[in-house]
Amino acid sequence: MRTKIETNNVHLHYGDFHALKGINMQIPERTVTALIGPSGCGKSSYLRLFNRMNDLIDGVRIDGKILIDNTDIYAIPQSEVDRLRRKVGMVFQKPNPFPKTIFENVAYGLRVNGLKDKKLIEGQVEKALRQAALWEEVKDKLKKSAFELSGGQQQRLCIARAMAIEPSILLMDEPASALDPISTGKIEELIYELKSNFTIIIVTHNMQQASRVSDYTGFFLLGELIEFDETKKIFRNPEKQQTENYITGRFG
Amino acid sequence: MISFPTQVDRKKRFHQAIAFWIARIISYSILLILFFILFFILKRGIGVINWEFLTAMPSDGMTKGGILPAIVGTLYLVLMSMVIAFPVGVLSGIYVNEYAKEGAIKQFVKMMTNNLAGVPSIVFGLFGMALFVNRLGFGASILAGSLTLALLALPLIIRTTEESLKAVDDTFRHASYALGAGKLRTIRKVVLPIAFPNIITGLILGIGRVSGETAPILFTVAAYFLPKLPHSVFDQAMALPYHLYVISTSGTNIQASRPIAYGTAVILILIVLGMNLLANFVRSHYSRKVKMK
Amino acid sequence: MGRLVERSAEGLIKACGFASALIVLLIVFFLFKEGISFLNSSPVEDHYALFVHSGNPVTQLDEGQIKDLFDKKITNWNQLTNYEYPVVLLTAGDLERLFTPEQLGKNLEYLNACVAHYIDTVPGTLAYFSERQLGLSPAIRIVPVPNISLWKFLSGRQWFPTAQPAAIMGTLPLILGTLLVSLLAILIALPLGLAAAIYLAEIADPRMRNILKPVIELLSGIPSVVYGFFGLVVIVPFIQNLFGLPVGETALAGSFLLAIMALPTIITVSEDAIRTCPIAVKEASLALGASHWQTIFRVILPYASSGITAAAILGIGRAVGETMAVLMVTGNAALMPTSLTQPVRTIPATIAAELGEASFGGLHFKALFALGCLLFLITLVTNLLVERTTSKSRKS
Amino acid sequence: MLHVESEIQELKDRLIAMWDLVIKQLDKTQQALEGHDRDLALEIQATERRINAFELTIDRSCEDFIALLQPVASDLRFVLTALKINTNLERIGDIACGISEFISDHDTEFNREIIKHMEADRMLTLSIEMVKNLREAYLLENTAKARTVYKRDRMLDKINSVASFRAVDCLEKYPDQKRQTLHVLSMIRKIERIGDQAKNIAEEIIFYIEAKVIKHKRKEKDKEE
Repeated sequence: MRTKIETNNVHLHYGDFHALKGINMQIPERTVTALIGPSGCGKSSYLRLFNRMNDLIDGVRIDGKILIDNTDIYAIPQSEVDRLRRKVGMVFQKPNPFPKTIFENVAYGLRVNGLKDKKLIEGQVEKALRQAALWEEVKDKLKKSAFELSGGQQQRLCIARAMAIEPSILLMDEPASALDPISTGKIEELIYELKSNFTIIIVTHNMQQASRVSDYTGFFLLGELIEFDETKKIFRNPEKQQTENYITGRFG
Repeated sequence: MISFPTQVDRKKRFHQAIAFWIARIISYSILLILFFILFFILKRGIGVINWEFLTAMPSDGMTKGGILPAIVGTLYLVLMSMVIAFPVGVLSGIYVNEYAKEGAIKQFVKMMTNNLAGVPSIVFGLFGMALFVNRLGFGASILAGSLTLALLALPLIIRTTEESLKAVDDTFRHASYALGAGKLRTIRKVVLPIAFPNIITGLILGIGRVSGETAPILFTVAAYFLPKLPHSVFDQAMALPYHLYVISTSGTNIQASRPIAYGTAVILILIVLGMNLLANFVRSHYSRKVKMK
Repeated sequence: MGRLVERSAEGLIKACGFASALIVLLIVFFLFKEGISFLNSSPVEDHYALFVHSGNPVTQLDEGQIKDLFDKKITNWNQLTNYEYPVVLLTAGDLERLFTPEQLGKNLEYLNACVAHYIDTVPGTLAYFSERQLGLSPAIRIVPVPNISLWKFLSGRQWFPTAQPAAIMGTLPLILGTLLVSLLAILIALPLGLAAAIYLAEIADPRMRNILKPVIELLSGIPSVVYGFFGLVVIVPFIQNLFGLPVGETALAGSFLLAIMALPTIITVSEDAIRTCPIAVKEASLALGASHWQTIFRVILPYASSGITAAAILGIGRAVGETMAVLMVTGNAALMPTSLTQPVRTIPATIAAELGEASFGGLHFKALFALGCLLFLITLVTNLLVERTTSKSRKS
Repeated sequence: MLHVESEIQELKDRLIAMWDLVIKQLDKTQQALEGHDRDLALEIQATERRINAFELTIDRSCEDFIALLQPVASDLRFVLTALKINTNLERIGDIACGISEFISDHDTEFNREIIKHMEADRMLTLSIEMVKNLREAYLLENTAKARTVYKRDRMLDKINSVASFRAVDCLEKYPDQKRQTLHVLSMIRKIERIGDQAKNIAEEIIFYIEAKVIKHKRKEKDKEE
């Protein structure tokens, strides 16, 4: 399998705080990688490196190399960041639809990136909604406000929104933590379906979720990547004692 | 695969630069206008202010002399209105936040105090004139004016109190109840001390607001020209904002009294500035104290 | 003992809470008591009436016709009815000219007869006298003057509250003047304030914001009379020179000044609204490749729209109620506004300017209270609108 | 199809494949016994290694299923059942292999009379029917079909219980073929164990489908039937 994302000795500082300490990881294409670990371990910060979301925070310093498709994404000029973000979609912890109609939510990424062709946009919106397994539920109310959807539907809408601009990578920051079990199940099913088209990285607090949906799992602790391996290996027989303690709930 | 227009990112950046510069320029212009107002008045008025200006009676048809009666009148009005409004306002705030149960009564009191806050000051003036000046027979007097101004300050104080109390975490209350303290005791010993700095801040801002109000005192206290100090609360009095209004629009010699007008305006600005600074000081002083605990 | 103190303290707190609420009702009661009694009262002073020749077919005269008659704009009755006589006015002031003191009698006891005789001989006479002084006689009759109706009060195009013998109280010019000045002020202030709010909330770096915020707070605290003074010495001459007007006190000056005064409120409320947009929503937009500006314009502003609407309504409400500044710079001519460079008069300015002159309990006094009612209703409506817009946004 | 469902289907398919393999082994054993086909017997023994490997992969799949998907309720019963059926099938495979060893050990053909008298061939047929029925029952989730094995198991038990008496008969009747007789007896003992394994599988299937534990309640159950 081709390597999609590669990080070499990545360090991240927020001011004086050393948030990530020399992370090395190679993520193959079209797989699901789960990042697990206790709160504040740096997994979310790590995820946000891939679409340069950390740029928005003051006092951030990043060392090391992060390669996506063999390009160092921190060596590109500022004007290329938008293009990077088109390639790397993101889904957030809580459903965060825009205060627009369902249709416009999904079309947003297309519009802000300069597409005007109405037919093309309609086609992409439908495709994305179908991919997100939401089309059947919303096809009759595309003009309704996105806030009228349930929490789980809103989150799938956000996934559709991210997919509409056809990224090759999907970053998911605890995408189901604010949802009920049924909606969570649907999101997990969706992730499982999507991996045939996308390289997915998912941050999760929920170890069952990590084991259910992912092919690879990385365990973070205090800004370090303790272990990174196939999910089967991590959950059956982890190398490191810390990993074992964490996933068996003996952490502390 | 969809393909995006090639130049789209450059275009986006260009639009952003333009939009941000417009916002920046507008913001600086607003700031400039506001500063211009302040400096325009301060520059012309600051030279007028001296000991005599502050302590002398007006003379020569208010073109010369000082503004002592106006200062004293405003002082009376502020003090009296606050003495009336502060306890009533704080107690009302306590009622709304601590006592009133959810439901019709609380809704009613809240709605009414909210509406009170939106009533234009001239309507307070009308009301004050109808009730205090005429119905209760106080005549145009410091008492009638203070009562009117108190009504005006009331919603401000109620709201500040309410919000300060709301900011006190419920755990403090529960802890106090758990120790066997009653409701009143809890409010007096636990809730109020924590909320107090904010309430005081509200009081100070209320003073700033009341001292500058003109419309409510037009018909309830203000004397056009009264070169003596008031002796009792039933006397008419001059007041700073009304004085400024009068000498800038209908004095005997408007041009000649301009310096006095500038001076009066500066005094009013300084009062507001002082009250703001004081409020900020109180806020930061107490918040540091609370943090240290 | 302790229980008693506690009980009474709680009673006091409750009493204060209710008292504060009741104050609003009290204000409403007093305003409307005076204001409503104004309606359905006669525009002619109490105990006074208009008399004409009993052959005069005119059925009634309204305030406007009376004013035109007394201003000699109507010179012949045929302009009103089919009665071909020139109008001759007769008031108490004319008595000395027309009659000798002997004719009138020592205590005016023959006044009745004199006037009756005069009217009888001059069929076009319109006389204005006290009903007590002038009893009825076969030759003369009273022309009824219709009472002031709510509709007339709101739609009348003239405001002459002190006109004799009948006051004309049409508030339409005042209402339109108020709306014109306030709406224009918001039209100026809203885009500027919004731009500044966007700058403060999204673009400015924190250091700049820490300077700007207290300054804006300070400026919202400066008394309106100071702004009015500034308007008087700066904006008014500026507008006068700019447009080459005879006087600078115009609607435009009022709008400019109100716009400046409304800016701090609009900036503060809009900035708060903009800040309610969750960071995650903002990030979602950026993560889709949108620029910061696109995010502001397409996501954050729609998110804040109800808050911004509330800011605008609040601003209008404040502007409508603003008294002193407007009073000082708008020229206060109670005319139907036709252009921006014309003096106008707003409702609060009318109250402020005229209440001092109105006699207590008189018609004019009551009319000003009716204006107060109007003002109160306008602010009530804006308050309700603000509450509705903000509660709607909270729901979503 | 849900992720977990597709995993279940996959596991099920594997288990059925294992089942088919075991049935094939049993069929071959029957053939080898009838025709005394020593080559076939050797082939059976060779295939046994495949079954063992098969068992390991299914075991591993079950472990993965539990570790990664944390199944509950019917999913959990499914995987636990699969794990046990897997073991039972492997044992049945072992037994088939054991029987085939008796065949390959003998240069000469078995005496038909002895086999007939001791009903070894009938037993083998019965046991193959049991395993086949169970496969059906599992595939169609049909507990009635699964329950048919109890009757056959009782028949096996009956044959088994009289087998030693019949062996004595045969020993007396064919004194020169004592070794053969003893081997047939051993075969019968082994086939009886196929019945036991089949019965276990039936219990697992019923547990999986009806969520009822019927183990160790056999006595009452039997009476009911």
